[in-house]
Amino acid sequence: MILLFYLAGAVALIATISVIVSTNVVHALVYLIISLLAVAVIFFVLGAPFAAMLEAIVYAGAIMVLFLFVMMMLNLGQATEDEEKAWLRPQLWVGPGLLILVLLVQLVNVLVTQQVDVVPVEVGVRELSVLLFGPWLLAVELASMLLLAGLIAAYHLAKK
Amino acid sequence: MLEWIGLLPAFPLAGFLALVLTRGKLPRRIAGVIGVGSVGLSFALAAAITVEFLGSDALSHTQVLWTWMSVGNFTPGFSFYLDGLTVVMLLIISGVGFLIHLYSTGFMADDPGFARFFSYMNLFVASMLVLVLADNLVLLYLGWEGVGLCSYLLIGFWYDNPANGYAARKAFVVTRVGDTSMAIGLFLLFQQLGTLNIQEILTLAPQQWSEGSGMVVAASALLLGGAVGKSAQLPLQTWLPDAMAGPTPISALIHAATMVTAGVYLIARTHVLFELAPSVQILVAFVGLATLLMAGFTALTQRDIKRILAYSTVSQIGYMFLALGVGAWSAAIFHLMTHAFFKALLFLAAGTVILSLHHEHDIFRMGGMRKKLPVAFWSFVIGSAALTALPFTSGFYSKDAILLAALEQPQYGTLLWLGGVLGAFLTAIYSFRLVFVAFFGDDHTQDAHAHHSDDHGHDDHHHGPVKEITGFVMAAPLVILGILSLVGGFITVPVDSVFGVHEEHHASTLVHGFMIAVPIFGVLISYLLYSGAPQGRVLQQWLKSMRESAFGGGLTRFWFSGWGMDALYNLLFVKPFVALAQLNRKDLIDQFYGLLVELARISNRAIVLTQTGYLRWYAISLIGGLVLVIGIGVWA
Amino acid sequence: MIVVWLILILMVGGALAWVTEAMDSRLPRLTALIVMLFSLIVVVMLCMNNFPDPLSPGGQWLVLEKWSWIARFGIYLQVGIDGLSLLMLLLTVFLGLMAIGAAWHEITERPGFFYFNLLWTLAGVVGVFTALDLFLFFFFWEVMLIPMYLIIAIWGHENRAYAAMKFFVFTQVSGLILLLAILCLAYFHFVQFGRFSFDYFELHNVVLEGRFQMLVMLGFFIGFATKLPAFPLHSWLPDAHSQAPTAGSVLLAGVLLKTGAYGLIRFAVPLFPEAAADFAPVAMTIAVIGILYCAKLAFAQTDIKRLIAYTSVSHMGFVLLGVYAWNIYGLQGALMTMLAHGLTSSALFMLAGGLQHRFHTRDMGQMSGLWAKLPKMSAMALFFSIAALGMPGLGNFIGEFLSLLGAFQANHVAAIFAALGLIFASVYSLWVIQRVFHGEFRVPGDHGAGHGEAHGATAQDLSSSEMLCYGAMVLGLVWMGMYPQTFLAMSEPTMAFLLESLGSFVGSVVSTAEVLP
Amino acid sequence: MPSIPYEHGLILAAILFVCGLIGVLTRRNIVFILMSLEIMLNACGLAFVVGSARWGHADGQIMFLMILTLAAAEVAVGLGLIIQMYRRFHTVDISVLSEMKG
Repeated sequence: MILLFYLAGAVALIATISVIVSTNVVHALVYLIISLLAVAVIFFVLGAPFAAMLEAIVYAGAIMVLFLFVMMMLNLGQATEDEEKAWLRPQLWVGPGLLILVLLVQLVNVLVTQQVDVVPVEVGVRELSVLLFGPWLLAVELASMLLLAGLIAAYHLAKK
Repeated sequence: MLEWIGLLPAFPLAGFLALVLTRGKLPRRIAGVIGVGSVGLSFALAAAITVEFLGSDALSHTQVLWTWMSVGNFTPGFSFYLDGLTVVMLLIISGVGFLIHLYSTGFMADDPGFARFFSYMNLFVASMLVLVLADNLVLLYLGWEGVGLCSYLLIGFWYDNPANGYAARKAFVVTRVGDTSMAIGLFLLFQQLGTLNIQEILTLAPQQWSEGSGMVVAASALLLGGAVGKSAQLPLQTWLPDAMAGPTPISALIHAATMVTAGVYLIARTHVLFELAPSVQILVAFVGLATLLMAGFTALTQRDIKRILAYSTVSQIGYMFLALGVGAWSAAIFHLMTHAFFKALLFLAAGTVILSLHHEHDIFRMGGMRKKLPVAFWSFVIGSAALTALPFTSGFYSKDAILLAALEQPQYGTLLWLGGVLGAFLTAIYSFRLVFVAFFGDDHTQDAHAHHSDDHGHDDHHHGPVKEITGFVMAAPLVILGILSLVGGFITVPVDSVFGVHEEHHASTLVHGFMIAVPIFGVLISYLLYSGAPQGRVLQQWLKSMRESAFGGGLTRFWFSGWGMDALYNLLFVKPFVALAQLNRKDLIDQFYGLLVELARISNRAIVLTQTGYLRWYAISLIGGLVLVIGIGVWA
Repeated sequence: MIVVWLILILMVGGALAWVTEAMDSRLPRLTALIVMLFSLIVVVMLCMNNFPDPLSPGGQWLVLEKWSWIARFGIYLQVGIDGLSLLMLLLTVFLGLMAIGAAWHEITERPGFFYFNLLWTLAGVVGVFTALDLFLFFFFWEVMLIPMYLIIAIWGHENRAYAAMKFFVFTQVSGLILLLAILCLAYFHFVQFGRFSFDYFELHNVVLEGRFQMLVMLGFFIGFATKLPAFPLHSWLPDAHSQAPTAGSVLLAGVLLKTGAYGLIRFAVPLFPEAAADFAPVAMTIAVIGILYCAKLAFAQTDIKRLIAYTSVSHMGFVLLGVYAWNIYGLQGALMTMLAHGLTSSALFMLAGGLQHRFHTRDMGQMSGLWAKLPKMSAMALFFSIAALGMPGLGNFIGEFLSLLGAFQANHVAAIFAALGLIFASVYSLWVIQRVFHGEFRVPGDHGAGHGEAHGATAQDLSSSEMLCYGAMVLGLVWMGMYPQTFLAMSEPTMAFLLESLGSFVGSVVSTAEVLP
Repeated sequence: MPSIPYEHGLILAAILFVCGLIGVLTRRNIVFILMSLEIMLNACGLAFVVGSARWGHADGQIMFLMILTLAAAEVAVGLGLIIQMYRRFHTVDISVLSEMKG
């Protein structure tokens, strides 16, 4: 299991880096799907099968497909790809890269202070549902409102 | 009758309201009847009240109309107080006022602002009556300011000429300086005595203050400030000569007979305070003396018929102040009365001259009017005789009383007396100079007009033939005032009970003789100098050479300008004030706030530079901030 | 309930005016007029009432009501009317009526919203004059600001955005300082008595240390002095006045400035008697500087509305002087000055507005000699200028005289210097008359022959409805000048109570301090 | 079940998050920026699930669900914006949209 965790982690990391350095949108999207699926595996390993399922279905499935459709609508061709290559100059990366390195160091510094091992306990769909529609009901309602708002906004924005 | 005292100012006030509310729509005849009639009613009532009051044994009568305001201990009433002094003032104001109103119906007959003129006149009479009737100083102040307002309105009556407006404003502002001093005096009196009722003040003051104590000196000095402003005495005399811009009946009523003597009335009314402050009282005498001499010298050099009379008014009020200053209260009031008669007469006669000569003011463009304007001529002769105090005219008795009282002043008696006599001598010269230049000699009316002083602002300078304009309404007041100027000296003013003393002055025959001789000598000199008589050729030559010499010319110009007081005040007060006002027109404080705004704007421009519009930049700033905050959290 | 009704009438009336605009553009002004007339009747009826028992403690309150609002923080809907409030209400509704008269023909653009703002401003003012809970007071303080801001910003003249913003920033910043001071007071009530309170009467019991009391008092003072306005916080006023539409100027000068003075009398001094006493010489100095400085500024202006605005500041200096003299003469004088100045300055602004309406300029240099063509208007201008310079027999004199009389008792020097303001007042008042109404007839556009004549000929003198407005104000001023007792008697119990309670309060401080640990 | 070091999961989440951040900061193509945002959101979700596992509690997962919803809504709106932008400017270069500067 541990092996699976590290393996999936490595896949997720490599796929993610590929996303941000890729010049082709569709390639990048495929790498992103791989990264998401890898994370889904990690969820599974961590004892959250429901989350893993949702990650695979909603994230990697629905959302990424949405991306794909939009890419098709935009129909970005070779010109865009050349442009991307021109934009990906190393000197652009230096400043943000350094800053973010500092951030990463800070984050890791914060995170490694506690040495606790996790023994994954599987949380089933049933428990989750009880929680969701129990104490978290208000959050669910809010989420539904958010989705509705997103729906309406997207409809308006994409309209001609 | 006495309880109808409230109606005295009510009649003219009603006249004012009637004329104002109809806004000049009334026919002239009716407007005139309202204007004159209301004052006439006041006079009739005043006469009746006088008869009743003098017939009774009462020393005073108080009539409370209503409580004006009641705040704490401060409860001035709208209440009138009648005693001998009030009675004299009432008769002068309503009587002379009535005559001048009557005269005005003729003088102003062709003026488009006929009704407006009479409305202001009526308001003036009402205010003046309130002034003299008031039983407390606040109500007196109401009348005091009211007459000042009417004076302003009437000086600027012909408003389309900015010069008149300037004169009017000058009159108001300069007297307001005095009024403010008086107001402060009122505050001081109230704070110290807790009342502003005049009679109470007069009773309380001697109990509260010892003679010459600081408070009473301050209070009486402040009141003197008010009196000096209103009565055009040094150092606030500059407004009166300019006030001649108003129609001539105004000059007669307001700037000769009544309003300008309000200062004299005020000091006489509050005489107890001045008696308690001998230093201020002697100051009053010296103010009067200085003013009468200064104005006398100035009058010698004036060319404008009305300005000569104006300076003579200033000078005569100087005599009244001199009288007040030496404690000759009733002499002052007596002179006030006779002066009202003869000065009103002189002004009205001058009005006739001016009107007949198509608004000519310069006496050197008149000449030989003796035959053409007989009524005016005789009026002038009588008036000038009384003004000069020739024997047996009214002015003789009043001025005599003042000079004798001055002589009796223990400390400075001789000095004051000599000054007064010198003033009398000057009076004789300048008043008969006017008579001789304007009415004798050759006719100069057709001389080329190098400049003209025209108080109408009308541009009709085609001089028609000279014809005296005297209807009944204009001649009758002249005749009555002429008679009064002659015999007014035999009237006794019933004021002894008010001042608590009966004044009688005795002097040696030598002094008397001297005082009779001086004016006559003055008239003689004036005759030799100005009538063009051959006997006076030497003197005339001397005067001419004096005028042409550098010193004499400079002195003439200095006197002509009223001793340079106008220029001085201009330099000291007006110019700095205007300059300061113009300098700070934009308001320094506002500019300070403007500076704050500018500072905010500059910092805004600096901060705006960070707002590039690039998403990346914002994200980086965000992360930078995040790193900073975490950094502080982790390592600090 | 009557106070609530009064405020509700105004607010609902305002909303109604806004709504009815859709039907007919003349309906809003009619609605506003009816509402104002109704309010006037209500207030006049209140005036007819006798005070329950002016001599007993608390007896000076004609109306005193209290409902719970936000009880947790000690906030109540507490309103009261005493003589002082009542006179201010009378002034408010009367000038509200005049403002509607001034706006009648002038406002043609979005009239519904205009009258809405007008009535809401008035509602706020009524609230300010009646609120006895400081939180409620501050609420109404803000309610009257925002509609006024809109009135200037939407219907103002050429430089309205600047003026409106300046007005808003000044009043809002000072308002926040006031709020801070109020909260301080409420907090210290919590510290000393264990609960929050905004109750006017309860806050009297709060004891503050000397220096701190001075700070909190200064918070109140700045809040009110900006509104008054006192030197050197006056700089918003000339801009706001010159840019506001006539009705706005009328409300600003006539009513809104008085809220500052009212606040000083009602709150700033009675709540902090010791600090106020210490501060009095400073306040009186400020007043004197304001009187003289702004009189001098007024003289230098060419814009007639700016000139009147500066004279307002100068006159309000007398109010400040009277209040900080803190004796019966000063207080009653301040009150009379407020009432009389409300009428004169409103009338003068209406006249200036009338001039601008007729000649499309406020520059005095461009017109002169109007008396020849507009005699009625000129006569009115003359009357109100004379009133403004403090002619005895008219209301302003009573106010200024009593203020100075009171001030003289408290501080000789200040009173003497302030009295010099009387001279300056005559200088600038007569200057206006001379420049605009006297001299030779000339109006803007008077370049070619005949053109100006035609222009002048088209200018109408005052209509009969305008004369009615001015006539009412003339009568008011004469009434105040000849028989001020009507008004003085109404405010007498309140002022006496304030003075007396202040005395007793100074004594009670000691006892309260002893009780507290 | 063998244990997984809790902080390793979190470090992974942090690295993923930082990768997304680099993408946001350096890319000019708005589509890539949106994808990078998705990466960041996903990393957050991972952190929540790790936390959930660490405490043996389901609340973290519920938070993940919320993030999921948020991501869905965000993507819908964001893609709508991209379409709109492409229609107006015929480019996906974010630098074009720099009108809103001071």
